[in-house]
This record gives sequence, structure tokens and C-alpha cells, in this order.
Amino acid sequence: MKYRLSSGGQVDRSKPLRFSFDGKGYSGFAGDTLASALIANGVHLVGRSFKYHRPRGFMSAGSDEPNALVGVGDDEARYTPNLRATQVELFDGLVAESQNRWPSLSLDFGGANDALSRFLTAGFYYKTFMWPAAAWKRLYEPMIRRAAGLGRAPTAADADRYTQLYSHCDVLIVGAGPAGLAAALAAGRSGAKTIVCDEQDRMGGTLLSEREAIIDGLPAADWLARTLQELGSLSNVTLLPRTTAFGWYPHNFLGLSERVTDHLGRKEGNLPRERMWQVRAKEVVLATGAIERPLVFPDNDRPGIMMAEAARTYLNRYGAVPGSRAVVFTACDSAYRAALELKGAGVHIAAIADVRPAPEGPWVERARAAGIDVRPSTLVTATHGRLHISHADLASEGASSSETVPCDLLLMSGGFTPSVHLFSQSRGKLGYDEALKSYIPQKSVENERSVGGCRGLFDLGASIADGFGGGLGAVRGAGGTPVTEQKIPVFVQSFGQDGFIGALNGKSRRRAWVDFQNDVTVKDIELATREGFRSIEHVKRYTTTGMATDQGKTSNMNALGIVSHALDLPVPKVGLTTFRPPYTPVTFGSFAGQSRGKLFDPVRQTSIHDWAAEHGAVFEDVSLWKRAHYFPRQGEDMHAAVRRECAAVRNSVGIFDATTLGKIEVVGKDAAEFMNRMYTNAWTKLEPGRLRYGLMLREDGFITDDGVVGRMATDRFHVTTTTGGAARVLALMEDYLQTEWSDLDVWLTSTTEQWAVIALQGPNARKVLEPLVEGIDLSREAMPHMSVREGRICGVPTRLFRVSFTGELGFEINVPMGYGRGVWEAIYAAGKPFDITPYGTETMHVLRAEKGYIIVGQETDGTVTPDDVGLAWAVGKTKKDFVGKRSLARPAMTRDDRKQLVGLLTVDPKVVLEEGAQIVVDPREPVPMTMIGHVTSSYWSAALGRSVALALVRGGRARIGKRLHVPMAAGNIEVEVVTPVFYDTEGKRLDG
Amino acid sequence: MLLIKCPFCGPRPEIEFAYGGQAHIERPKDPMSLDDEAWAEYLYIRNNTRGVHSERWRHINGCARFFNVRRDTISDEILVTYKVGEAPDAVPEKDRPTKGGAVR
Amino acid sequence: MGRTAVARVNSLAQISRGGPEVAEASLSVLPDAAKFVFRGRPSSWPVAAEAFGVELPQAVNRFSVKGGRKAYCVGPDEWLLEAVGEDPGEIFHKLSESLASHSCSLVDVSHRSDTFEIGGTRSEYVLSHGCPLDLSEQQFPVGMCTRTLIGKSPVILSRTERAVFQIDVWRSFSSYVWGLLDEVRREFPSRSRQM
Amino acid sequence: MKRFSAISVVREALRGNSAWPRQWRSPEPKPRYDVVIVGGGGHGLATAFYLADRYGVRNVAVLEKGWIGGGNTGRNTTIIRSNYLFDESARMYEHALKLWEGLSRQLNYNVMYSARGVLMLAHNIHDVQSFKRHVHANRLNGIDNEWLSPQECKEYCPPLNVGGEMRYPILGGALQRRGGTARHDAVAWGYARAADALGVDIIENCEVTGIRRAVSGGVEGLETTRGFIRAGKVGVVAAGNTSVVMNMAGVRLPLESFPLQALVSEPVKPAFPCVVMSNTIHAYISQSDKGEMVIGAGTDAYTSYSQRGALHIANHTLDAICELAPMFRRLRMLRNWGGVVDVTPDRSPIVAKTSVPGLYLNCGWGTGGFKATPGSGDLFAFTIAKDEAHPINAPFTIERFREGVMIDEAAAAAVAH
Ligand SMILES: Cc1cc2nc3c(=O)[nH]c(=O)nc-3n(C[C@H](O)[C@H](O)[C@H](O)COP(=O)(O)OP(=O)(O)OC[C@H]3O[C@@H](n4cnc5c(N)ncnc54)[C@H](O)[C@@H]3O)c2cc1C
Ligand SMILES: NC(=O)c1ccc[n+]([C@@H]2O[C@H](COP(=O)([O-])OP(=O)(O)OC[C@H]3O[C@@H](n4cnc5c(N)ncnc54)[C@H](O)[C@@H]3O)[C@@H](O)[C@H]2O)c1
Ligand SMILES: Cc1cc2nc3c(=O)[nH]c(=O)nc-3n(C[C@H](O)[C@H](O)[C@H](O)COP(=O)(O)O)c2cc1C
Ligand SMILES: [Zn+2]
Repeated sequence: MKYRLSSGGQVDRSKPLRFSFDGKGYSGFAGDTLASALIANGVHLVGRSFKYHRPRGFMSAGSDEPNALVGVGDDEARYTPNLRATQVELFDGLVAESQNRWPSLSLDFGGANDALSRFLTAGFYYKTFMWPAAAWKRLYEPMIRRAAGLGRAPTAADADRYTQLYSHCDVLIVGAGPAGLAAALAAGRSGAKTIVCDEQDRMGGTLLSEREAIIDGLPAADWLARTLQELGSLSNVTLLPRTTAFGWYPHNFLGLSERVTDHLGRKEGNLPRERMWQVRAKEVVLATGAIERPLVFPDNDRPGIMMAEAARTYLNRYGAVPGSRAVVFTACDSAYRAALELKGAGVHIAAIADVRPAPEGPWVERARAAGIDVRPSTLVTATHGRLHISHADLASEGASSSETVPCDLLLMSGGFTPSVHLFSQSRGKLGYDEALKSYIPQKSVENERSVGGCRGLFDLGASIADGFGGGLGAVRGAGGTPVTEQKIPVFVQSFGQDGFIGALNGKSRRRAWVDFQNDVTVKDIELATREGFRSIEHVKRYTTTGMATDQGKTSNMNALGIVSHALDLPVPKVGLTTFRPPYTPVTFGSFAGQSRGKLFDPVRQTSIHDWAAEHGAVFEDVSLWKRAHYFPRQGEDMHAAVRRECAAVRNSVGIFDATTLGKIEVVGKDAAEFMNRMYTNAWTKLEPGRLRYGLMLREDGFITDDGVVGRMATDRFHVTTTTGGAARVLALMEDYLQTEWSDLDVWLTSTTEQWAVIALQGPNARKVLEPLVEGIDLSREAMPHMSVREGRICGVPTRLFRVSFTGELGFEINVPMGYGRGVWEAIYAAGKPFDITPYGTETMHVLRAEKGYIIVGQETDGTVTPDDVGLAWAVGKTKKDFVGKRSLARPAMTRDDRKQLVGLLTVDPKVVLEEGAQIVVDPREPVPMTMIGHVTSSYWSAALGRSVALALVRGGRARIGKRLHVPMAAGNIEVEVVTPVFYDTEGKRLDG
Repeated sequence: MLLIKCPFCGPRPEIEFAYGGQAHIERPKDPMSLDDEAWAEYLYIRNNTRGVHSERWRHINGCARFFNVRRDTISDEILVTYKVGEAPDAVPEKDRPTKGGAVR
Repeated sequence: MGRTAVARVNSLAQISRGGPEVAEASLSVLPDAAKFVFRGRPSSWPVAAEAFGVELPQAVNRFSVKGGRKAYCVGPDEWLLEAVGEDPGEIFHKLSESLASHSCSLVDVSHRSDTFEIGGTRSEYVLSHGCPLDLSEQQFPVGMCTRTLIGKSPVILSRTERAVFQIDVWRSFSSYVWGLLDEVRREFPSRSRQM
Repeated sequence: MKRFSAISVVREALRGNSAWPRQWRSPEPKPRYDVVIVGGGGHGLATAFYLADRYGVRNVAVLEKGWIGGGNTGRNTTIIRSNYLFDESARMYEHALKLWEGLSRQLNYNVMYSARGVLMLAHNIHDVQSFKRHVHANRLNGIDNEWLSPQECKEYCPPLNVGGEMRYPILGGALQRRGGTARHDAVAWGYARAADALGVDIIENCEVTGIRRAVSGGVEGLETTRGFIRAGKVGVVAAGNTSVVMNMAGVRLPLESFPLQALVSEPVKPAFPCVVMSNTIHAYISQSDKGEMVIGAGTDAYTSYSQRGALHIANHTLDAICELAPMFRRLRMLRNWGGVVDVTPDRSPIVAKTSVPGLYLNCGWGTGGFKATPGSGDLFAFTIAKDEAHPINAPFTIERFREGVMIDEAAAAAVAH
């Protein structure tokens, strides 16, 4: 194998793996990435750029890769687009494909865009596609959209699991290069609870491709192994490889994304695909290293042009050789090391073109000594080759002629950009370092410190010392006792700090790429500044530089350099765009975690739920609850079922699960006073053993909740609320109690789930109930409407309400929740002779509408006062104050043209109005029509043999007896306005 | 997710709490005596401070108590937390942050 | 009337049956208990403690145990009193009498919640999928209890042993919380339970 | 202003694109303007444009503390629709929607208004009732909005999961076909360029630090980081920072500023054809013309000016997205950011005169004002130019809170954006 060394690196040559790329089979080794394996197979063309569909190869060997994006997976339920080949770990049977090309990677018709590139400059679409007007929607927009995107979204639901957990530590160390590992040693040995994460499959960072360094007397690789072993043996240290710290959120809270199974290929066991760690760290040590910067020169984007450090990584870590004849183009020393190491592996180094006028120092000398042609002040002015670089033109700076040098590899290095992403997300202050041509961390805002490469320390010894010191500092910051400082001796040839940002050879007519993925060239950025986009944020948005999937890891500093030059402003004056999470893209699945399907939200069920399910109930969602909506029998639709259920209640007896109603026990000697203040009603005179309908307003005077309240004792109220309102009402009560009226002796306890509530309604209700009850006289005289008694039913305790939401004789039987189903079944059995019928919320709604009882949330919508819905009687007129009272006195709340609750009867009794339908006076008025109200509830009433509806109508009460209109798409419906009680207007049936 | 120091339970994650809006807006003792303007002020007008903001939080999924917090709305840094009815100055010096980050 | 009372059904009866056995984090339903929320002015606290027979911890988020009875302090003036296997009516009656002249509130919540236990070497790890608290022994020692969240559900979590936590959860949320922890522990090898 | 056209694009390209002029100038502030607009977001820039274009006021400056469009205009999920419930809001947003439809040509700037349809999903019976109420009210107001069955929702938007296995199954949806999205940045730039061409001075990096009032009480001018600027009238359009600016004039407001987050996925080939909103499970999603899924999250619980938010908010948004479209679980979040939205008690905006003569206010658009940009600009320009509200914005006063005349779309339907 020409491009694979026979030894060296961390791949396991005894474990060959088969994989395919674009349908063609290849082989690699365990330990390879898809990128290193392809390189070892001599494949460099891996993708197409976003806009111009330029052929692209590997630029880097890490998560900063802008070009080599692939789709991975042969199973649609596990297909993932846009993965960086440099991060995809090889496994046997891996299937990958290139993206954004048609019909094939080597012959891509989209490449035609490249020829049109001068018309497709930054922001061109804002200037065109406007004529003729209709063409935008039909022609241009579809065209633009078809061209969008890189990979394709999977079309099948994801088959994998994701989990999410919280974690807490003293010290979180992000990055396990030499600096991070040294910090980990310091923190770990000090006994601090430490988490170390690194986004790569192996820990070690730059040490993984280090050949020469001696650390603590050991070759770097051995020191690394020993260090990892020591850390692994400490119970207070958690090592998380394949784990990216993707976001920093306020108060030292970081999100980490661990990739658990992708590298395993075939699924075994039940491990989640990814695990999101949400870590609260007392102290954070950032040891995220630095990213090598490309050089921006003409034609710098061909396959075969890559970062010098990436080439070293392929060579040293994977034994993969990225070419046979290389030109090196650099602005700093480290590329010399790359050149030397590649040469050592048999790669011919055609030349080192160094932009610096007089490069010198040990690395330059070593290169010269090795016989490499080192050319100072030399630029690459063009490159050639259609799908792979074949030549590079080299010219001395300022010279008019150039020399064309054949090569299949061009290495570039513009210096290093510290990875300050997380530091900046933490809102730490950055400062520009002129020597490094980079921003580095200055002042921390959170409990954080940056160490090593990510704060511009590019010397291994210094990084290790810095890391160790940072680890100790973090231990101290977290309140621990650090071990003593330790010197870790390091022998390595260090580098200078040179670097370059901006465009080289800016005069060239050829294009030079800045943001490789988004096809942003120097010309685009210059055009943007010419057109007045001078803030770096505007440049970013106009050109899209830095907005690709790599978020500008390799491009942002160069863009900055170009803008600085174009505007003649110093770099720090140009500023930086904002670093945002995630550091590298994180799957939606990770953010969702376990929260899916049944676990998306709790499914709250009553203790009677299963009975209802067994009896064929159809359920509806009401807040988190499942409620039985209706109980269809064989062949019935909802309407038929509801008709039958309604008739059963009106004629005999029905049974209904009202358990979901919120319940609050209000206890204490000031309970009545508290109720007086919270509800519109007056409570002082309500006797123990009696019930009252309670109405609650928000402080702004609008109805927020209602419910029946029982006075169990002078100092004890059993309050009920709407199903959806339970939590809100309790919170509101607690708010007033704790923060306004803490002098009141009253306490609140939620009892929603203490009580199952069985509503038994209908003329035969008493007869069904009587035999089951002990210790309560159910007779009309002993237990009138709106009273409550305590006793036992079926041998268990009950709070028995005599109350009706149907207009029939009714009881609501509260029993401790665990007995709910048992009592329900007993009542059901006792009701058999009366043909007792279970009914659902739909029937409940019809029955109450026939009686004109409101439902908060249906008749009200947050803009409705008690008087609007005819509940002025529930407002205690003599009370000095209650929540919402003052608001009711505001001018708009007392106007008589407010919308008021009325009944509507369609002139044609068979027509059932649609809920939400709008009401007008004049159906012939042209659109926009004057709407004076809307239908809030509308049903077929079996009892009345006609439809009935409730509505809110402007000045409605004054319109009673008049005709109004409901214009529907299919025609107008005429209605008569009536009082909102349709059935048993005198309320005689309440007594059975 | 903020780390909020409940005066009763100590530092706890934000999701255990419910935000309660601007602090120290007392409900008028006799609302009916207020004119519309003054009542609207109570109901709706808020400082919406850019900077150090006094606000209420309730440890709803914890001890269930309301308490007050001073938070910098630019940095989200919490300067101090204190019980209802207490003045923030009554908070012992040792509980104050010495540098950025949450109170711990 | 002489009929036997209907039986109490635990909300976890169904979901807890026949699930997998996971040694690292086992889940088991605890017996029904009588439970009460007690809140009141300080003068009533010792009275309640005396009547209930268990000291009411004054430190928020601690519980005390005596025999089958427990008192969890879940707020500065709020305790959850628990008596495993006892009749709520009797206890309520007895406590109410003792507290009659005191300013306080006693509410029977015996049926509001059910309780289950998670135990095993990875119980802390499994719980931290959903519970945002630091559950290390330093921060959450044996004897600690608190209201908190597990996923989207409020619970009262307490640590009874180094590797054992109890979760008191409102009935309608119990299958969600159980299901969440069960979903998480799927990553450990499991044996199906012998029925 | 050099007109943009297919011809000019070709001509300039052939000349190496070297002669494109600045899209807007960068003038030094003049000592005095007839009208100064505080806030260079979409609303502020549109106001300036319409002042000059429709109402003949050309001595206008827009002061922007940072870069234009850098506020919520540049960080929103760009959902545009007009199917609001109440007459007042429906009129307001429909006025804007009509302007959107011709905006690119009016501004000679392609704002990429894409009428891809906005589908609002119902997940429970209450949603169904509420959305049907909208459909009926909209029809009588002449606004398109139609009810779709779950199957029709699926046909309109194939990635939707209408299977029964969802925690909150989709029971249907309300579709406004004329609704859609637009390119947020282009809106700011297009207005800036067109306003600039009419003589409006757009002054960036100019923060207003004080509002100077004359003895008479009226506004006299503005203290800024670039010196004092005298102004006949001042229009404040500072979105999340409105309270801060208005405080400078001693005006206190019923506003709170909350973080609101949004995020985008990595770009993929077209996979999501329209805009989908689900208020019940808090998910807002569309695919941009570059291919990212643009996703709106909920607000954080607390007020903040930090332009960021918490991780759990993103979690709760994406769990909802994954419920709606389970194949998107494997897509990846590319970037997540926050804005600062100013929210009124009834979630409706204030576009009105203030108690201070010469001081006008446009704020409170909260989580949903991008869609209103052209309409809001036009109506606010009218209000400033004529010193009285246009009938469409007349209901959107500050006084409504005192009187109790709320325009509470949120309470009525829990709808935002
Ligand atoms: C994440 C997110 C998603 C959203 N999604 C949608 C959506 O889908 N649909 C929709 O219709 N709406 C949406 N919105 C709301 C919408 O973005 C806003 O309502 C709208 O953009 C407001 O525009 P504006 O011009 O008023 O404000 P902005 O664009 O914020 O402009 C205000 C400007 O005032 C400047 N300013 C502030 N103070 C000063 C000062 N002292 N001196 C000078 N200048 C100052 C600011 O810098 C800013 O540029 C969303 C908002 C956010 C944050
Ligand atoms: N001029 C030069 O030649 C030059 C420049 C830069 C660095 N270096 C060398 O780099 C070393 C510096 O060591 P170091 O430890 O600071 O850096 P490093 O690059 O060795 O390690 C950084 C590690 O952080 C990881 N990482 C980065 N961001 C992450 C994130 N968000 N989440 C998880 N992991 C993340 C990376 O995968 C990497 O393993 C020294 O040896 C120095 O000589 C040399
Ligand atoms: C509709 C829309 C689409 C966006 N698409 C991208 C994108 O493709 N890539 C990207 O990096 N950012 C994208 N952004 C986000 C911006 O980069 C940026 O985060 C946002 O404007 C907020 O600014 P800030 O993060 O600089 O504070 C998009 C923003 C919006 C509003
Ligand atoms: Zn607390």
C-alpha cells in the first residue's frame, strides 16, 4: 500500500476493516478515521463545496474540517448527514457517501456554478430574482432552494436512543491534550472530583502525533500512556473521551455531548447512541488547544491542499501518507517539522515556501540540513489540477514570474488560533495578541481558567506547566487542598510564535478561499466592505463567512485580517463575531434525551383510567391528563355515543370520572378570610357542611378559574379548581399568602391526587348510592343541594358532595385515590338495575351547556369578567377587597357594550353551529365584516331535540329576543338570541 | 441553567424554581382608594432594569418558599438572595460573591 | 352493612410487575402508608412531634425515622409525616385532637402519592438522568430528603442508605418517573424477572 | 442609489464587481433632524423609510447603538403570518402582510419573502376550538386561514408525525397559505438602502444615552455616544431595550424583557416545505433557503438583557421538534443564540404617542414582531408625521392598560410568534 506505512501510528494493522465510500469498497484498520483510511487508499476527492461545487479534499484531521463532509449509514433509520470524515471512526461495514453532487462526485453538474461565480458573489441574490414578480415564487425560489443544503436529512424515524444526565464536579477539564492532562493530574491527585472530556476518540491531543518530545523522562507516547493509566486509577476522576464540551451556560454550567456507540458500527446491547452530560462545575479548566490556520492564497482549495499539522497527524497517528511529492507553504515554524517528518516517511519535499522574509531558527536549520529547498519571501500564486492538485506556482514576493512545481500535496500553515470558543461563551473578555495574530483569554467572568494552547502557549513544556498550575488553581478555587506544585521536565524543540492572517497575494485575479465550505473568497469579503458592510457582523452575514458547519474555526481570523486590511482598521477595532454554542454540531436527539413518546411529558391518569380504557373509552388530552372523552359502543360515532350518554343522565343515571379536577385543602383559623380575599364570593357565612360555587379572578379582573368549594369545618375548606388550573391556582394562592398576607393563619395543601372523584348524576343517582353509603343520610331534607357530608362508602371514607354540573340530581363522591376504581366498580354494579351509563367529558359539556353553566377556558378566554358571563351574583358586593376587585372598576370593564354570555338558538333547529363561528348583525355587509361575538359552545341537545349554543355577544343581554347571523363559508345561519339556560330553567330537576 | 441559592435549601438549579417577577411591589392596602393610574402602575409598570434587578423566585420544586434575588440582568450574575421581609443588606457578608459567577 | 371495604390499588402495581431485573439499579414499590402534610406556627411543632411520636427535623430537607414512622421536613414550616402500613383515619384523629388548640394544618394525603425505591451501585447514576441535584453523598447524605424534579415530574427524593433512594411521587406521575428510570437503566444488562 | 437589476448584476460582474457603491452611507450625525428614530432594527429602519417615502419627512436620522439589524431583527425565526384573532391585531398584521407581498420590488432589494404557508398545529380539543375560532374570524376579516385535518396536515407537510404514537397527537391545523418567511437581514438592509437613497442618515455605533427635554416638557434632542443631536420629534423603536431608553425621558412602561432563543441545524437538502408552529408543545420550525432548519424556542423564565438563554430551553424545544418530525433526531444543531424581547402584559404592541410631546413609542412586539415590520414602520411613520395615530394602530396605546382594554391574543389562544 503506497499511502500506508508498514509500521507506526496507533492503527491496529492486525484488524483490517472493510468500508465503502460512494459505493466503492476499501479497507482500513481499526483505529482509523474514515479520513485517514481514505488517505491511506489514495483518495483525496471527498466532497463538493456549497455554492460552486468545487472539488474538495481533506483539509484538516479534526473537528475543524470544512470540506470532507459525508453521509454515513446504510440504514435510513440510522443515516446521518454532514459528518466530518475526519471524525468518523472506522468500523467494519461502514458505508459512507459524498454529498452535494450530481450525478457523481467526480462529475458534478453543479460545478457549472463555478463558471458563473462572478455573477454569484456575496449577496447577489438580494440584488436580483425580482423580475417578473411572479417568477420569484414559481421559478427563482424553488431553484435557490433546490441548490440549498449539503447532505440530505434521513427520511425514516431515528432508531437510536439518547440519554441525558446531570453531573456535578469540583473541576471540569475540557480538552485532554498535554495541558488538560497535566491539569487533570493536579486536580486528580488533589482528590478533587474531576471530569476530563475530550472530543476525540483518544485522549492526548497533540501528544498523539508527537514524535520527539521527552516528558518526565519518557517519550511523549509513554508519558501519555502512564498519565492516562494514573488518571484511570483515580476514583475521583472521570475520563470522557469522544465527548465534546459544546456549550457554556451561565453559572458554570456546561453541556457535554458524548458519542457512545457510533464508532461501534453494528448495534449491540442497549447503550444510548449519545449521552448528554449537563455538568455544573465549581471550577472549569479549559485546555482546548489551538487550531491551525489555513493560508489564503489563490486556488487554495484543491484536493491535496491540507494543513501541515493534519498531514503530521495522518502520518504519525494513522501511518497514512497524504501524498508523495509535497510543497509546503507556511508563515511559521511548525510546518518545517511537518516537512521533516514527512520527508522521513519518504515524501519528497519539493520546496518550503515561507512568507517570512528571513525565516531562521532551529527548525529552519534542520530543514536546510535535511536538504529541503527553503525559499524565504515566497508565495504560492496559483495551483493546478482538476480533481487533485498537480502543480503549484511559486513566486518570490513581488516577482512577476513564477515557477511551476509539480506536487500531489500542498501543506499550508498560517500559525495557530487558540480555541477560545468556550471561554468566550462564558462571557470572558478576549484580547488581541499582535504577535500571535490571535485573540486570547484575558479576564474570566465565571469560575474558569484557560491553560496551554488555548491561551496562546504553544510550547509543550510551558503548556504542561500551565496545565498543572491551572489544575491546582482550580482545586483551590473549588475549596479543596491542592497537592504541591510539581515540575514536569519536558525536552522538545520549541517553535516561534509567527503567524499570518488575511489574504496573501491579494492582487491576484484568481480566487482565494477564506471560508471553504461556504465558498467565501477574498473578493466576496472585499465586495462586502465596498458595499458598506463594515461591521464584522455585517460582513459575516452578507458573505456568510463563518456561518458554515465549522462555524469559522479555520476562517474567522483570516476574514478578520482581510476586513482589517480593506478598511484600514487595526484588527481589534474590527472586533469579533459572537461565539455561540455548540462548539461542534450536536444532534437534536441529544438535546431531546429521554424525552420522547410516552416520556415526552408525563401521562397523568386517574385511578379509574384503566376501567375506562377497558370499557372502550376514547380519551382526550387535558393539560397532562388523559380524560375519557366518550364511551362509544359498537358502531357508534362520537355523536351517537354522546346522545346516548346524555339521555342516560337525563333519564336515569350516569357515572363520570371527575378525578382530574384540582383540589386544594385550605386550613387554618383564617381560612375563611383568606378565601374571601382570593375568591370573588363571600365565604364568612358559609356553614360547615355546605358547598358554594367559587369564582377566581386574576388581579387584572379577568376570570382565571372556578370550582365548587366545600366548607368541611370552620377552619377547613375543600377547594376544587379546573383540571388545567390546579397548579396555577395553588401557585397564585401561595403567592398572596406568602408575600402579602403572611400574617394569616392558613395553610394550603394540594389534594388533587388524594381524592378520586366520581360524579353520579341523574334522577336515579340517590337510589344507586344509598345502599353503598354508611353514616350519611342522603335524603333531600338531610342533604340538600350544595351540601357535603363525611362518612363511608363501600367501607372507605368519603367526602360526599351533593352537587350538580348537569342540572340533574347529582353527587360527587370523593374517595381516597387508591380506592377510586373499587368504589367506581361498586357503584357501577349497584347502578346496573338503572342501566347506569358511564359518560365522558363531551357529554358533561353538553349537559352543562344545556344548563348554561360556563367552562373556564371555553366561555372565557382571559378577557372575560364575571359580569360578562352572567356571574355577577357570585361577586361579593359588600366585600371591601378581593383579588381583581379594583380592576373591575376600570372604565373598560364596566362598559355595557362588552361581550356578554347569551344563548343562541338556530332558527333551523337541526343546524348545529360551529364553535368559534363569528356573529354579525348584518350578513350582507362586505368583508371585513363587523363581528359582534362568537359561539363559545355548541351542541346537539338530545333532551331538547334541537341544537343549542352559548355565545359571547357584544351587548348581548340587550339583544335577547333579537335575531343575529352567523355567516359561514357555506352560507349564512340565522340565530335567535336567548337567555343562556335551555333546559329546566327553574332548576327543579336538581332535586331529583 | 442558573444556580440559585435558596435561603432555605442552599444552591439549587434553576428548573426547581419559578420566577416571580420584580420584587418589592407591595399590593396596595386599599386598592379601591387608588385611581386608575395608580392601580395600573401596580398591575403593570415594571422597572425592567438593565443591571441589578431585585426579583422574586419561588423554590416551587423544593421548599416551596418565595424569596428575593438580586441579579445583574446583563451578566445574569446573582449578587445576593434573601428571604421575604428581609432587607438585602441584612445578608451576611460571607455570603456575598467575591468574583463573578453564582453565589455558592 | 357488613360488606368488606374495597381494596386500595397502588398506582405502580401494573408497571412494576414483570419488568427486567437490573442489579445495578433495581426498582421496587414500597408498601402503602398513611401520609399527612403538617404545617403550622412554631408553637404547634413540638405538639405534633409528640403526638406523632417522631421528632420533626427542624432543618429543611432532613427526615427522621422511628419504627415505621417518618417525618420529612420539606419546607421551613412543612412536614410530610408517614406511617407505613397504618390506618390514616386513626392517626389523623389522634393528631387532630392533640393539635386542636394550635394554629396549624393537618391534611391527609395518604393516597396522593406512592413510593418506590431505587437501589444498587448505579442508583445515583440512573437518578441523575432527570434529577438535577448533586446526589453525591457529601451533598445528599443519608437522612436527606427534598422536593425536586425527576425529568418533568416533581417528587420527594430521600436517601435511606448509601445506595438506596426513595421516591415519593404523586400517583399520576408515578408511572412516568418509573418509566423514565427504567428507560435509563436499559443500558445495563438485565435478566428478565422470574414470574 | 444604483438600482439592482439583472442587467446591473451582469454588467457589474463583467467589470469584476468593483463598482458597486455602498448600500447606505455612513454619515456623521447632523446637529439637527426633524425626526430621529432610536433603534436601527427592521421597525426603526422601516419607519424612516416610510417617513421619507410616504409622508415626505426626509430630514431623518436612525441612530443605532451597534450595527443595523443586530437586534431581534437579525436573530428571529422570521415567521410571517396575519391570521390573528382580534380585529385590531388582524388589521395590523394584515396591513403588514400586504406590504410584504410587494416589498422586494418596492425596496428594489430581494428580501426573499417566501409564502410557503404557516401551519399551526392543534394537539387537543381546546386548540381545535381556538384555531377554528381564528379561522372563522379571519374569514370575515378577509384573511386567508383554513382548517386542515391531520391527513391534510401530513400531505401539506410530509415530515410531520401524525401517527398515533405521539404524546400529543396532531388533531389538525390552521393553515395560512400566504404566510411564510423572509430573509431577516435583507429586510434591515433593504430598508436601510432605500431610506438612505431618500436622504435618511443611518448612523451606526451611536448609542442614545439620554433624552433631553425642554422646559415645556417636550423632547429637545438626544444625548448620544456621538454627541448631542437635536430633534424635532423622536421615535423610540428599541425593542428589548425600550424600557432603558424610555427611562431616559422619565417614562415608565408596562414592559418586561425576556431572553428568547432560536437555533439552526446544519444545512440539508430541502426536507421541510413550510412553516410549522405548535404552541402546545412549543415548537416552531421552517427550513431556510440555505437549508438549515430554523427553530424557535421558548422564552426563559426571567428577565435578562444577556442575549442568551439556558440549555434546558433548547432541550425542551428540540424534544418537541423530534416528536413532530422523528427523522430529524439525527440532524444536528449548528448554532443557538438568544435575543431580548420586550413583552407587554397583553402580548400586543404599543405603537403610539407618549405623554411627552414629540416623543413616540413603538415597542412590545415581544416574540412576534418581525412579521409586522413593514406595517409597523408605515403606521409609526404616519403617527410621527401626523402627530396622531393611524386608525389601524389607534387601539395600540399605552393607556389601554390603565383602562383595561386588553388585546390579549396570547390569553385567547396561547399563540406567540
Ligand atoms: C429568537 C427570536 C425569534 C423570533 N421569532 C419571530 C418570528 O418567527 N416571527 C416574528 O414575527 N417575530 C419573531 N421575533 C420577534 C421579532 O424579532 C421582533 O419583534 C422584531 O424583530 C423587532 O424588531 P425591532 O426593529 O423593533 O427590534 P430590533 O431589531 O431589536 O431593533 C431595535 C434596535 O434598537 C437598538 N437600540 C437599543 N437601544 C438603543 C440605544 N440606546 N441607542 C441606539 N440604538 C438602540 C438595538 O441595538 C436594536 O438594533 C423573534 C424574536 C426572537 C428574539
Ligand atoms: N506553534 C505550534 O507549533 C503549536 C501551536 C499550538 C499548539 N502546539 C502544541 O499544542 C500543545 C498545547 O497543548 P494543549 O493541551 O493546550 O492542546 P492540544 O491541542 O494538545 O489539546 C487540546 C485538546 O482539546 C480537545 N478539545 C478542544 N475543544 C474541545 C471541546 N470543546 N470539547 C472537548 N474537547 C475539546 C481537542 O480534541 C484536543 O485533544 C503543546 O504541545 C504545544 O506545543 C504547538
Ligand atoms: C433565520 C436565521 C438563519 C440563520 N442561519 C445561520 C446559519 O446558517 N449559520 C450560522 O452560523 N448562523 C445562522 N444564523 C445565526 C446567526 O449566526 C446569529 O447567531 C444570529 O444572527 C444572532 O447573532 P449573534 O449570535 O451574533 O448574537 C441564523 C440566524 C437566523 C435569524
Ligand atoms: Zn428552598
